[in-house]
Amino acid sequence: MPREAAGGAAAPRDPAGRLIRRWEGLILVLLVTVTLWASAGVDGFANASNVSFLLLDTTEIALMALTMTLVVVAAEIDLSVASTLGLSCAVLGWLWNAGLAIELIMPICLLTGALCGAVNGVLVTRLGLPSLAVTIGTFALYRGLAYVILGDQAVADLPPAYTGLATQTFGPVPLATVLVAVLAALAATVLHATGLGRSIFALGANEEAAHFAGVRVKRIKFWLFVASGACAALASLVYTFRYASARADNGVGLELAVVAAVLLGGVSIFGGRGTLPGVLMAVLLLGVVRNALILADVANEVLNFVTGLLLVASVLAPNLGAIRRRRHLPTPSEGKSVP
Amino acid sequence: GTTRSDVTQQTSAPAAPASSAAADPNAPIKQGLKIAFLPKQVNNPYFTIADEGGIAALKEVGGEGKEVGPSEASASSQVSYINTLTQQKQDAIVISANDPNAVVPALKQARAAGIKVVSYDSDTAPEGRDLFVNQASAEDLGRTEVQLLAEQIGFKGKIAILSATPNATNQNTWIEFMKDELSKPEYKDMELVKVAYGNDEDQKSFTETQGLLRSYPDLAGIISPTTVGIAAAARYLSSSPHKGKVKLTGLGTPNQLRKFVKDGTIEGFELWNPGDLGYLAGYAAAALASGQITGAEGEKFKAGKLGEYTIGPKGEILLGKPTVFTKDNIDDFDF
Amino acid sequence: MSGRETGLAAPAAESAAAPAPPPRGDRLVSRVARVRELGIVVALVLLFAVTGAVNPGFLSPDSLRDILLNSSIVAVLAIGQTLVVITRNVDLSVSSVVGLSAFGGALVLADHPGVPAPLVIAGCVLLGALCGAVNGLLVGVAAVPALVATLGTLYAFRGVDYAWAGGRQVNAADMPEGFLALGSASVLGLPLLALVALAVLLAVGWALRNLPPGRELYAIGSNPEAAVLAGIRVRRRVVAAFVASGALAGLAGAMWAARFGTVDATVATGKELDVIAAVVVGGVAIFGGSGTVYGAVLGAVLLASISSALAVLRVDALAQTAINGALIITAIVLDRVLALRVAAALRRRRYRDAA
Amino acid sequence: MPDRPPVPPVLALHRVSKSFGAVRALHEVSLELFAGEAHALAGENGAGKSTLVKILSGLHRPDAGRILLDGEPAEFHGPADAQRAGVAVIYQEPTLFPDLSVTENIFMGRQPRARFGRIDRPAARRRAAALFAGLGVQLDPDQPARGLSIADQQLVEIAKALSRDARVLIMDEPTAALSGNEVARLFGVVEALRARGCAVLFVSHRLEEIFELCRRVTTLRDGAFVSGDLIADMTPDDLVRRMVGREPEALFPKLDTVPGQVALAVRRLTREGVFTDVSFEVRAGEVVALAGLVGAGRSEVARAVFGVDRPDAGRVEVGGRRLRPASPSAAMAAGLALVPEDRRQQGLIMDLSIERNIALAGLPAVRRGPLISRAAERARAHDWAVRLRLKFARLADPVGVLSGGNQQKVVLAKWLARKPSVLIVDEPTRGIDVGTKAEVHRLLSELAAGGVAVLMISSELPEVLGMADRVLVMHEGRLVADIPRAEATEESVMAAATGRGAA
Ligand SMILES: Nc1ncnc2c1ncn2[C@@H]1O[C@H](COP(=O)(O)OP(=O)(O)OP(=O)(O)O)[C@@H](O)[C@H]1O
Ligand SMILES: Nc1ncnc2c1ncn2[C@@H]1O[C@H](COP(=O)(O)OP(=O)(O)OP(=O)(O)O)[C@@H](O)[C@H]1O
Ligand SMILES: [Mg+2]
Ligand SMILES: [Mg+2]
Repeated sequence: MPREAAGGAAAPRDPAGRLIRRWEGLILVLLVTVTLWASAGVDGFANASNVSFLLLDTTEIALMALTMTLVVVAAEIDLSVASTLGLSCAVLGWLWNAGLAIELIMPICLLTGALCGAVNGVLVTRLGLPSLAVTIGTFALYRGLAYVILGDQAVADLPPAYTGLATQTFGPVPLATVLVAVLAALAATVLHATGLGRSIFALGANEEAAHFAGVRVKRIKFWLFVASGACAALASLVYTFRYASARADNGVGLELAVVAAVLLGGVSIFGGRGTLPGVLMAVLLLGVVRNALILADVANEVLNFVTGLLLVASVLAPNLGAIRRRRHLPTPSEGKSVP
Repeated sequence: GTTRSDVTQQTSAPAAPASSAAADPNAPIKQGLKIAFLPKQVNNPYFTIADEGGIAALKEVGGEGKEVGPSEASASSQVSYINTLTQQKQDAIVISANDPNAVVPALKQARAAGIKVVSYDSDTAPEGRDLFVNQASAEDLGRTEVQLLAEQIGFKGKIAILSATPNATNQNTWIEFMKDELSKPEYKDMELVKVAYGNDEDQKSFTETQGLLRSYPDLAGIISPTTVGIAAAARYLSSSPHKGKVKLTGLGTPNQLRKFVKDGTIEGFELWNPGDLGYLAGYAAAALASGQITGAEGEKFKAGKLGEYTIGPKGEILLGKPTVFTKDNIDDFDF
Repeated sequence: MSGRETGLAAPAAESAAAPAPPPRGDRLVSRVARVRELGIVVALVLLFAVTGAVNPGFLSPDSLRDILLNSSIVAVLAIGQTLVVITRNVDLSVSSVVGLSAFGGALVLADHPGVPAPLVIAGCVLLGALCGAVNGLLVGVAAVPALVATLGTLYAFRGVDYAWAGGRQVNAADMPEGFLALGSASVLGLPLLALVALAVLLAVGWALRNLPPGRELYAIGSNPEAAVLAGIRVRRRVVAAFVASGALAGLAGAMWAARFGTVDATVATGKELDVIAAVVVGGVAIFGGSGTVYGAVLGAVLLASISSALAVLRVDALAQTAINGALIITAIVLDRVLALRVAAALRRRRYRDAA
Repeated sequence: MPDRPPVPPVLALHRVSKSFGAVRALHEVSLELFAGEAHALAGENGAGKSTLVKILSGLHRPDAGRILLDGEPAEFHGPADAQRAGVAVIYQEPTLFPDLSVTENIFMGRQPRARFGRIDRPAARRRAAALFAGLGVQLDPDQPARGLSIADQQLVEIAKALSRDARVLIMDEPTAALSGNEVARLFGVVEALRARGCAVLFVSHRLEEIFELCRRVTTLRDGAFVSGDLIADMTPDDLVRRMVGREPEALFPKLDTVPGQVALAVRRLTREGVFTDVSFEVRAGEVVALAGLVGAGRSEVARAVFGVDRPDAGRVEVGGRRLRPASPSAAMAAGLALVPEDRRQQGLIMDLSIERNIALAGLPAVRRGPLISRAAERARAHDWAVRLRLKFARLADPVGVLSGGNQQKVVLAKWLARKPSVLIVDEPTRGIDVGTKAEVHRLLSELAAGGVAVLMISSELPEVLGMADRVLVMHEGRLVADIPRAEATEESVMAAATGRGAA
């Protein structure tokens, strides 16, 4: 939705773009402020073990948010990630019970996740279905399959070597966070410094024009969904080993947390805008706020409220500026709101 | 590679934590103990009552108790709370585990930091806690519920179970004992046709009850070993033609079910007193944190108004026999 | 959404002056347009036939009554959701609004037994409308994308609910009998709640079809730019759609309290996806502009019937979620394939006419 | 002005200006519409006609100047205000609701009511049928608008406007998609309205229509008022001169080249319902124009050749090798480039910076290892920005802030930077100011001279005649003529384009 440059020649730069950039700055400021406040004012916040708890707690959301960022920048959405995580957990538990070696099970889980993503991808790109509708369907389907596969069992006798790895820390930094950091660096490089990344931004902002420029829109979208599924499966491995428990209901409800983090990180739900550092900061911000508020014995209900407020504010803030500045009638393209 | 059989071999070695210090039965209860109750979920009336009991116990011994916890009953959210409680350097954590295994790594870290862990209501894996305050032996509960229902239906007919979530530990153990009890010859005319899951959600339990009666019109009785489930089932039955014909028993609180006992939907159900459960867990935690006990079998401690308790095998303390509530005695209870 | 939606245009054909008989293709189109709802009806009939054959108890009046009762709350929510989805928006916060209003209503009834039930119900509806207004202002006026706004309020409203409840649960025993009776009462053999849903359905369905504001909602979702050009007050209508959705969610909250009797802060958690699923299965296009409340309600009934049927057919409880998901996907895929076929047929027909 | 009617104009613009960012769409334009008079608005593409229409319809608000209603200043806050003032508008682009029926499309926002505020469907249906009967068209009022041809959509738009019984009827190229028959009927209806006292504003690129229908003409050039004349005092040539401002020949410097090998061959390409059996060749060094009326299917052919759309039959060969269908990336690999007609939707990504837009069509070229080299990206953009004399502040600015002509230059830069061997340009100069237009023409000529095969789609006849070595003419989705430069005249091309020429 290209907005008319309102300021004429005097303000040549796109105000919306600047605001987005400023919003990421704001997240950073907020993150630093909250962290400082918590370090000073909340007992038990600023020490190595709490920091590692905090980081560990954000691992799965961070992992899924990485690919979710790419998917949302491409103007799609994947609501099935948490169910994919659950399905992958179930597969892990099932195969483990069947006596397979864990080293073999892990790649199978990743494949399962990728397959889940591929199904979403095919439905979205080949049939042209809206991803919101598709992934609401697979959200139920994958979770249901998890129950079918593992039923009511909780598989807990997982190898200590691996469960230990999941909670292993180097100083305050958990091993899982190192994994997140490596993948985040990879994803950020892909999104912000490669041709593929440029193409993702392009097709998210204007699919038709990207198609005209030779961007393989469908192929890229398909692989983004596959990556999203694989990343959810990776998150499932961390989740399973971290809690030493493979169950069909692992990670219920995480999808909304992931989407919330991505949107809070300044990614436009209409695609074409957003940065990975912004999303990572948002994941951290939500983690820190949560951790600090719980430590400060603030009731659970306030947490939900704060999350919602942060989310709405993140989109409202730049919009309020735009509304104030709006001189023309809303051009119809501005009113276009795709759910 | 690492397979399941490798792991079972490894873990067959005893992993029980060696008590670091010897118990000093005469040690006084420390003043100003900070003890946190971490229920499966907050906003759940059963746990609200239990934790109030626990907090009252702490007050009696000059300590301070609080209730914290997630608003939805999931394993992962409990772990965050264990971690923060560890940071807050509580003296003890009293927990009812959503997933007996998922909380263990976090609990181990808490214990490594010198925090005593007592589980109540729903146990964790043994390596995660020092003590388990058992509301009633699983065997007792499972068997008595079958006995209760059998008497109501005259040892004859199809029965079903309406449980909580498919993964609920205590319910699943109880159900095992129910099945075992049912295999005895005196129940040869009774048939367990289905285990349904209401997920401890009121609405789901309600609809599941409907479904049971629809698919088994000749159902004679339902056992619902969960407070949410039995209340929902009672509500459905009381407004349906099956009222009084299909017998219902299980675990519930008197306040929730008083109405249905009086209107004849339920003849009798059982429960321990959740307030006492929390109260006992509070005392046990205080005794642990003060060094009176270490969790070894045979140690004794005093639990205020409930009297003296002895730690049983595997670090378990048994609260006592559950009470059976009928219309004759239900008005004597208020919880 | 490129210009393609406005139709693939054929070269202006001189032969159009020698007109091809339009009715045939048109009848095809309108027939297909109706098939969507017809499809659900067929699916419903099939479901009932098969399930009834296996277990005749499924067709008993009692059983049908239960299915109606089970679907009525989701049906009311689906009606509200349809109003929003038609305008090319979405309301994820409905479940939290239901929770909030159910708890609010139950609390008033429990603590102030003197307050008459109709007043409490009106209060629930008002509370819901208020929440809807918050959504509507965020989306319609502040131009926050609906998905973001209502995801935010999903959390926020639920937070308010938790804070308000503070761990409290209102039990059936705490509420007046008269109110609870509404939840299980029957009129002429039909459950009262189902009749409420039916009344809402008929009223909204009628208004959407026959009143100008109703048609304008379709216009907005069908082509927002053209809606502005046609002089429709787009913002006002979008806000109104959200308010209506909120009000219906409030009503659903009151229904919930009456039906289930036990109310705490977690009421209806996660229901939003069920509601959207019902709407999508009911043939309401997620990108707006088409679909009816009748379809959405049929979708809700179908989903409820599937659950009941799976229970009656003694399908493992654990497989139900998966089957539900598979059916949702099947429904939207079928819908899409159908639409593609029609588009292709139209293009070819025009080609033949032009030739 | 001669014989001005004594009453004030029904609707008038007084020194109205409107800018979109840096693009000055209208500058101090005045216009008066009188009751019972048909007024034409003429001007090149991008002259500001549609902007003027949108101001009159309340869709845009003028930056300066006034709107006068019956001589009184009025302010339109939105289309609804203008409609209440009795202004009915047919926009250049049909704006229908695809999901609603034709009848509903016509009456949306002001449906006839029965009791209880109900919409009176039978009445609406009757009125729609009557309107179509008046226009002499066969359209089912109950048919959904989705799937209507452009011509039918345009007819619905016309019916919509006529149904308003407006005091002022504004028509922005209503006839672009219509055949002579419908145009005659339309004119009949409009004539009747006019006779009843309705003021009419008519925009069209078909000069004969202007001369047939209108009494007065206002000419715009690059957003500025050029002149207002009585049609009776003018010849078509006068009007063209007023629109263009100078003699066409001066504008298009065509370099002579010797055509080489066949670079692009299109064989029996068909896309059902859009175009049929299209075959032609373009040689290296040749500029071939593809002419035809709007909607003749020229852009569709270009899209299919480039692989944006999948053809139903036929093949495309580049340099003798068959191209994989429906794959723009394959076409690009074979050396094809397409400058699409709609730069806002198809050519550019408005939120992306100038340099990234230019790099998008040639990402491999700006790569160093797996990563994009920002330096290479900027260098590529900078080279072409200089060559095309792009006016910009910074290359990192979003392309959306550029003026229309400069945006078009960015699209050209994006594709020229690939150094294509076959260049398809679709309306390359649409919305471009006169100076830039000459630059683009010079560039195309130079490219052809350098051996590039150029296929140029253009609606501007002078551009076609000035630039092309050969003119292919399309009519109703078929290629109907192949006219060499020597024989290409306005008459021969128009005759073929309207289907009256030799096949
Ligand atoms: N919404 C807009 N934002 C920015 N620029 C615009 C907008 N609408 C029009 N313009 C620009 O204003 C100028 C005038 O456009 P307008 O549509 O009025 O031309 P026109 O005379 O109608 O042309 P045509 O004959 O092609 O229809 C053009 O340069 C165009 O690019
Ligand atoms: N993206 C699209 N979606 C739907 N219809 C389209 C699209 N592009 C073109 N059309 C329609 O297809 C028909 C052929 O159009 P095309 O653009 O090929 O004609 P043209 O001869 O190039 O005319 P123009 O001068 O408008 O470019 C037209 O009626 C046009 O409106
Ligand atoms: Mg125009
Ligand atoms: Mg074209």
